[in-house]
Amino acid sequence: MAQFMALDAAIANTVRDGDFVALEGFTHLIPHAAAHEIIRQGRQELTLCRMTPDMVYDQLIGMGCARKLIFSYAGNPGVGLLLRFRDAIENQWPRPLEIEEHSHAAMANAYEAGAAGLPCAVFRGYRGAELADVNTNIKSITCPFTGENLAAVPAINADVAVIHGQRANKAGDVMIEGIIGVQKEAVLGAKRAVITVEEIVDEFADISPNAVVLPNWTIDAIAVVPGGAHPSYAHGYYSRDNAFYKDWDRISRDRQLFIAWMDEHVLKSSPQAFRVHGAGGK
Amino acid sequence: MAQFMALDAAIANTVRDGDFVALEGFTHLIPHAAAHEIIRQGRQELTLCRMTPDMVYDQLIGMGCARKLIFSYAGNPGVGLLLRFRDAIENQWPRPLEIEEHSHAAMANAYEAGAAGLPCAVFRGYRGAELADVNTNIKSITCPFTGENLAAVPAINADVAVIHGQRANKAGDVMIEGIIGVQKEAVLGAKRAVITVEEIVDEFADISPNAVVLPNWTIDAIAVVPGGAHPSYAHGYYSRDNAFYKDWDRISRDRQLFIAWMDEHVLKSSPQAFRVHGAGGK
Amino acid sequence: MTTVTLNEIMTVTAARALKNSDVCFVGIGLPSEACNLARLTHAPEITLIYESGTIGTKPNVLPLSIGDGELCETAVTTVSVPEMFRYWLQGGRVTVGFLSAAQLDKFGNINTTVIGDYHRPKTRLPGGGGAPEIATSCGEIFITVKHSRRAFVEKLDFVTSIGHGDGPGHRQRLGITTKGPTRLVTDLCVMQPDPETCEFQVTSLHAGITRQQVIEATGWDLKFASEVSETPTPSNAELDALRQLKQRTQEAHATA
Amino acid sequence: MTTVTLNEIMTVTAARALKNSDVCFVGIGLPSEACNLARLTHAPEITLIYESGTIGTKPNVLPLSIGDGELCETAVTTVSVPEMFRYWLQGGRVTVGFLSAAQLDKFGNINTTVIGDYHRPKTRLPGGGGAPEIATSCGEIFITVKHSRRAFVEKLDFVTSIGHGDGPGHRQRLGITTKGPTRLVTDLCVMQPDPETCEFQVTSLHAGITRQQVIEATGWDLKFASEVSETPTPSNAELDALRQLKQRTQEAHATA
Repeated sequence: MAQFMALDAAIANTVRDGDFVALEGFTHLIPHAAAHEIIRQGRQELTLCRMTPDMVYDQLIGMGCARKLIFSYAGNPGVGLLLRFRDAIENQWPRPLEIEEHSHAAMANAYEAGAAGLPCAVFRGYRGAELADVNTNIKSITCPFTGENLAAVPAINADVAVIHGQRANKAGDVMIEGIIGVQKEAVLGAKRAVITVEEIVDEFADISPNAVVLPNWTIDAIAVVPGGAHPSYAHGYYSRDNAFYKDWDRISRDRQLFIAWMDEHVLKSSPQAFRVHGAGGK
Repeated sequence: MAQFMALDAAIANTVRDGDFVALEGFTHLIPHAAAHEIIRQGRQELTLCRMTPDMVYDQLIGMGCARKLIFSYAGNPGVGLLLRFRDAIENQWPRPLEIEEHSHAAMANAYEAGAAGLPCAVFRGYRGAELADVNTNIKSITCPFTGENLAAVPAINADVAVIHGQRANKAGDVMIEGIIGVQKEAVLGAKRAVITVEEIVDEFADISPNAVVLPNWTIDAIAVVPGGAHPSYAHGYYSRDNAFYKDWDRISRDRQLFIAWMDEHVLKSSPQAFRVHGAGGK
Repeated sequence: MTTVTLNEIMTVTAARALKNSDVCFVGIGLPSEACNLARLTHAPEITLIYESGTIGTKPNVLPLSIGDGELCETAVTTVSVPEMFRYWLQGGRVTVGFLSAAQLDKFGNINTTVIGDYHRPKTRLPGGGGAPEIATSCGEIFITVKHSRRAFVEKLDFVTSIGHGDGPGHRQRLGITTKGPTRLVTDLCVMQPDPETCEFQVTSLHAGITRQQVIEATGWDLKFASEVSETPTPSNAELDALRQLKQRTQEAHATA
Repeated sequence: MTTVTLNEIMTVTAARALKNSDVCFVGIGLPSEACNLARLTHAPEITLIYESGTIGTKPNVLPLSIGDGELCETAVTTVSVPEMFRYWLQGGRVTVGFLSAAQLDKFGNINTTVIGDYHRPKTRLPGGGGAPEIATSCGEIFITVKHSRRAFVEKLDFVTSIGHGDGPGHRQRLGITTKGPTRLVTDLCVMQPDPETCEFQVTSLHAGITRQQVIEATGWDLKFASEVSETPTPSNAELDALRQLKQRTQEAHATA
């Protein structure tokens, strides 16, 4: 049952060294504040999972928190490559990073299967794609009716799912809307779930009956962190800080510059910093 | 691309003798008006598919339109058995009815697989259930990662999906909300789709970005039929006519009474009749 | 307060089996009545799920169908039916499935499909609906059925959904990891499976009911637990809540 | 109107390949520019889909990422990413997939994964994202890439997504029923696959571009169609629309 708590307590209570952690968000609602808190708390040996690891995963990897990355697109979208990730892969800096690489379709299906309690996802995929040759977690299965050969990948069931949502009600149910990605699946497939939100409201008034709402009994900890997705965005609250994503290319290009930036903006900062980030938005 | 047309034209243009037809709706938004039009147009030899065939399928079966029924629960919920369906199964009246029977989980997954373009659905089901012994379309598949034995059923891809929605916009996109059942999956999995709606609006103002909207290019024909779901209901428009569902037990109990009722309320009636039904609601 | 009926004892007793922390997949009819009574009395925070996709619903009157509008209007959220069966039921999120039955046997296997032969039935019943996977995916299963020799049979005409199968180990052999039926509440008694044999045995009798009455209403060789208590009596508050719920429901469904 | 650049010809030519009735799965970068230009000019009814889940989106500026807020705000509907990949892409609802590439070969196979060995890469690229299944599930594939010997290679370092594989019949042997790459637009020319060999050959040259220039910018033994035309010149209306779009985009992304 969801407990409201401060971000540092929420992370301390749910994310452990060595955990399989999915901080999800598909461009939208990326849990930057929560990721920074994980870095501040010095979590180590994490297996990180995300379809679209971007800046925040670059930071986790560059700070040495991750042992392994499961992913399908590791770039800074519209800007270029993910330079701390590259440095880890190409030069093992600051430490070697094991990877398990999939296509988006595979990971989306794997999260879906995780939420659905299935051991694997079955889909039509990877035909002619060389990833199937380098990733032993890509197998196949035969349709018992048509004989068609389909791809199969293991379901994703994280130890902890970390997402950012727009708002919680007082009962601790959380609503997300807009580009919803695979967040619902990440939460429902995980053992534990931590959600940061922009605000708490008395109740969700006048929302669609089919709005994406995670009931309080599917969540472990909720932390109110206004602006907690910045420089990503929160639909209805603030816009994506595209200029900052572009600037990340400069900051992350140099190890020393990266370390200095992280020191100032993350290690010496606090969960409250995101109130400022948030106010910098729309 | 969706064309707006009168209900009789919509049915005449899309539903043919011998078709595999899914008139879907899970208690809510059941397309009664469209079903009545199918009966009026004398369609024959249909394979009817629905998770919860209720009154309207009782009518189609009792009028001899159906050759086969694919289903998972054939009852008048909260009232009792489906008496025309029973008469067809037990006494072949007015004609024999072939059945393919599943569980809800199997059909929900099969509709999902149909929308997803897969040949079959894979799920954890039918364990210890005798349906697997009498339905040859229930097979199994082995997870290549865990060795777990999972159930598989063929995907549902109807020739025509028929559903009722709350409203279309002028571009021909259709929105449904409330208990949404498997309607989206039925439409996306079908070759053709006919949708009756309560009304046309200029545009969907202020709806959630994640509202269930079927884009116009997924639909063939839209007919405006206010009250078209009665005695089922349309969330936001009118309530379920539970008294009528109870009365159906009486009407359907006797072949002659059933025939007389259908003659008066369906065969000698017109698509416009539902305006009256609709007005009788909330 | 008028005399308490056996049906009322059945519903109140079934309701008492549910906890505030339960996530309950609700079958229509007797289960729906019991689950909503629990919510209106001792378990206000219970999460009720109907297979129509409504999660955390709080209807003011009992729904006639599993998809009445009020279920959606009062729900925390309403999801599609594929999502309901995949993420919520199969996903292992449901602690209790609450079922009824046309026929059941001493192992809590259930038939709601046919009376007679499947291919040439004497009576064609509605079928399983959600039951086959409710019976295997929920943490445990409660069953509530009115006692009669027609319903409580030695051998089912058809196994719609599994209880304890043919006894100890059957569920496990099928790869099922959940408990199965743990409680059966009728209008005469409460039964629970013997931990050794998995066979339902009477653990409490409703007020005024004799062992002989239950034996006569049961189609199998009925066992009694070593200690058989009297089913606790419904409280006035429970009876009030139940009667008001049924009164509201009757009025609501009498007209369109 | 200033001089038309080759990049502008490339974008306008790529845009012209799209029809009003297309449902187009849009890759980020050059494809996004071409697809939105088509929508703002000759194909106002085109349905643009981004893998973030936005269907029928009409952004006023080009998104930087595939999930910028405006994509959702202007969409007909926004679905979850599993639904996007299952119902819309795998469901066969998409007529055209529009991709770019870091490397491609003469059969339209694409690499966006690594330069060098996969396990010890010289340059680790972002990876396939949606491309492996876009390449097989969409009715046909358009590709737009800037011409260079680094990009147009004889042999890919890694096959991220299949084009025509190793030539005729390869897709069919893999059970793929869609057409694969049918058009490649660069900043020098337009290429289409030879119906016999499936090998991309030049079918039109942009204004002022010689065969030799294209040959020099191509890493494989380049073929020309029997008739090579000049790529039709962008109209003023197209150039206006493109330049305004890029101007609006630049201003929008310069600040938060």
